[in-house]
Amino acid sequence: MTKKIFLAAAMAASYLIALPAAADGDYRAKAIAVLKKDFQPRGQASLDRLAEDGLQAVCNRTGNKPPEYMVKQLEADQLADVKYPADGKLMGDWKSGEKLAQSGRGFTWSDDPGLPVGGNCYNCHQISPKETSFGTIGPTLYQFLKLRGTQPDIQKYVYSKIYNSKAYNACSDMPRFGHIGALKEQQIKDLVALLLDPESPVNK
Amino acid sequence: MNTTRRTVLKSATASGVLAGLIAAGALRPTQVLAAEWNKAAFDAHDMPGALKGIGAGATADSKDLILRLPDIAENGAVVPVDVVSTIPNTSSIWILVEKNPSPLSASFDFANGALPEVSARLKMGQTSMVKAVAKADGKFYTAQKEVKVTVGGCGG
Amino acid sequence: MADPMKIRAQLKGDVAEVRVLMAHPMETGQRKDAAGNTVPPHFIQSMTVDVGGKKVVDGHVGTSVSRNPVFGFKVKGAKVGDKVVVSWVDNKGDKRTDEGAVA
Amino acid sequence: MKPSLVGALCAVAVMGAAFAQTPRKTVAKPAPQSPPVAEAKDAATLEFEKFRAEMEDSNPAELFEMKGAEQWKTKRGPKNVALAESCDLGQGVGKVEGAYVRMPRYFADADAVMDAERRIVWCMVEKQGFKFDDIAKRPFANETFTPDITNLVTYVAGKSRNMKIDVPLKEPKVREAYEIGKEIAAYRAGPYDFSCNTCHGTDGKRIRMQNLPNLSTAKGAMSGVQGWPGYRMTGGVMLTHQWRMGDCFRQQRFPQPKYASDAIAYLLTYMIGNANGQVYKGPGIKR
Repeated sequence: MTKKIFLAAAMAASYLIALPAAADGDYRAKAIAVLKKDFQPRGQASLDRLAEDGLQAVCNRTGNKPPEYMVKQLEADQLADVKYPADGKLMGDWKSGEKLAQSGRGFTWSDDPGLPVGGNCYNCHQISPKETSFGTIGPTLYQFLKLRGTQPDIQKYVYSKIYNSKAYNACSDMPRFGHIGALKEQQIKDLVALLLDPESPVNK
Repeated sequence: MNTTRRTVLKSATASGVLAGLIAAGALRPTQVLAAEWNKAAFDAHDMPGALKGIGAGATADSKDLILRLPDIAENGAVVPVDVVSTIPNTSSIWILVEKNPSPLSASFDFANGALPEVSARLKMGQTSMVKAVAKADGKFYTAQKEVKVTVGGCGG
Repeated sequence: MADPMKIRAQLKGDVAEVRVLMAHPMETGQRKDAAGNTVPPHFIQSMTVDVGGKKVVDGHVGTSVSRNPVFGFKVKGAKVGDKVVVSWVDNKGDKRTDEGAVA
Repeated sequence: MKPSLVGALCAVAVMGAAFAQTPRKTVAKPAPQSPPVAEAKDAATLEFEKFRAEMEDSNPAELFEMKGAEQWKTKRGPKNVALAESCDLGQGVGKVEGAYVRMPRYFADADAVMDAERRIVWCMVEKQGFKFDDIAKRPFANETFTPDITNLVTYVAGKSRNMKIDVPLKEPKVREAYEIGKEIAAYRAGPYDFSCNTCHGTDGKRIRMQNLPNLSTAKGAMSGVQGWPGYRMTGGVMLTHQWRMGDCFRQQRFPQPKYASDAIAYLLTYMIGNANGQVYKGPGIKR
C-alpha cells in the first residue's frame, strides 16, 4: 500500500465519521435499524443482502457523490477486481448477447436460483433498433460502434464496464454483473459482441 | 314480459330451490334466461365457423357500424370495446376476436327501447382483427379493426 | 355464492346509460395455476337486462370476455326510478340477480 | 458481503479494506454519450390514455369497494364486533370519510405511525380479535383469492375520493417516519446495488415501457399514490400499496419486507407525504 492510498483511506474515514451527524441526523442509522428489524428472508433473497459493502457504504453516505479523491480510488479498486478472459479474446457471439440482453430475470426472491441470470440490459438501455420496448435509466447503446468504436481499448472498456460498472463511475446505477457473479465470462463476451460486432443489429 | 320469471329467479336464489331443479335436470340453466347459449357459434375455433354458427353467411362491411377499440392494447387481458350501430332496425350485435381460440366473444339482442350499442372488455391472446357484426332486417353487416397486443391476456 | 353485481343507471335526456360490473373469474379453461394444473373453464354464458319491467337486452358471453366483466348499454324511454334488474348464469349453473334503479 | 449495518465506524472498517487493494492501470474512459431520446410520450402511451377515463369510469375495483363496505359494517371476528363501531382511522371511531388521504399518521393507542392498511389490520386484531399472523399469512390477492383486508382498504380508500392528500407531517412522530422513509428510499444494497431511488429518484425515466415516477417530487409521488389500491388487469386482482411496496423490494433484489411493518409505513409516509395537497381520485386501475 502506498502512502498516498493510506492517506486517502484515512481522509475517507474522517469524512465518513463527520458526515452522518452533519447531514443525516440519525435518520440513516434508524432507517438501517428498521430495515434490519422489518425484513425477512425469502427464496434466495437472504437478509445479508441488506448489508452494505464498502462501495455501497460510500455511495450511500455521500448521496452517490463521493469527493473526487475518493472517486478515483474507488474506481481504481473496482477496476482491479475485473478478471479478463485467459485467452485474451473479449468478443463473443452477438446473437447470444441479444438473447441475454432481453432477459430481466435473476436474483429476486421469486427467481429460481438454479436458472441462469439475464443481462437485464433492455430494462434500462436502448440497444438493437428491433426492440422498441426499452428502458431509459441508462444511455442509449444504439450505434455503439459508430459513436464509441474509435476510443482506444474499446473492447476492454466494454468488457470491464459490464463486469464492474463502478470501475468507471463509482456510484453508477448499473449493477456489477461480473463482480457479483451474475454473468459469466462467456456471457460478458457475448454482450461485448452485441455492442461492438459490426454484424450486430446495434451497428446496422 | 317476465316479471314472474324474475320473481321466481330471485326467490329461488335465496332459497336454493332453483339449484335443486337444475341439479335434477328439470330446468337447464340457460332456459332460465330467454334464448339458448349458441354452443356451435361459441365453440367454433375459427372466424368462418363462428360466423356460420351465428347464421351470418353473407355479410357486408358498413360504415354505419362503428367499432371503437384501441390501436394498441395496454393489456390484452382487458381490451375496452364499444360497438354502435346506426343501421335502422338493428336487432342484434356480435363481437368476435379472430385470433382467439374461440373467436366469438359475445352476442346481444336488443328490445324494448335498448339502443343497438354495447360496451364491453375483451381478452385478447395476441394481435388480432376484432370484428363486430350487426343484424338488421335479416341482413348482416360488419366492421373490423386490428388491435395490437404486446402483453397477452389469456395466459393469466 | 357469487358476489353481488354493481349496477349504475344514469338518465341523460330520455336515454338511460346502464353500466354493470359483475364479479366473476371468467376462466377460459386454458390458464394454468401455480401448481401447473389447468384451471377448468368457468364463465358467464348468459345475461339479461330488464328496465322498467321490460327485457331490453338478452346477452350471451364466451370465454374471451374479461375477468370481472363490465358491460354498458343504453335504453331509450326510461324514467328516473325505473327498476333495473340484471341476471346472469354461468356454465356451472351458478347465477346471480341484482337490482338497481335509474337515477 | 460484510455485515456493516449500523454506524459509520463499521463502514470505515469496510472502507479501509476496499482501499487496501493495489491500484491498476486505468483503461481510458470514453466520452459521455448523448442522452436518450425517449422522454416524449410515445404513441402507445397516448393510445392507452385515450381509453383511461373509460377504464377508470367502469373499474372492477368498485366490486371490491362494495364488498369492503359490507365487511366494514358487519360484526366479525372472535369478538364479534364491527369495524364501523370500533375502529378509529384517525377521524373518530367508525368515521371513514377522508381517513385514507390523512394517513399515514401517528396513532397513540398503537404507539406507531400507520398507513391505512396497517391501521385496519391493527383494528381487526385489537378490536375484532383476529390473529395478526393469520392475516399476514395471505395478505395479498391472487387469481383465486382476495383477502378481506384488501376489500376493506379499497372501501376506505374509496371514501377519500376527490379529496386532497393531507399526511400530518407537522406531527413530530410522522415527521420522523418521513425522514426515516426518505433514508430507506435512498439505501443502496443487495447484489445489484439498487435503492428505491435508482429507479424512482430521477424524472422522465422508464424500465422497458413502464414510466417510473420520481418519488422525491410532488408530481412523481402523486403518481405513486394515484390509482392505489388498484385493480390490476393482469390476472384481474385487486392490490394495495402494501403489495406495491413489497414488489418493488422484490425487484430491488432485497429480501421481503414484513407485512404491515414500520419499514413500509415509513416509506409510505415519505411517498404519500410528498404528494400532500394533491387530489386523490380513489381506487384505480393498473396495467
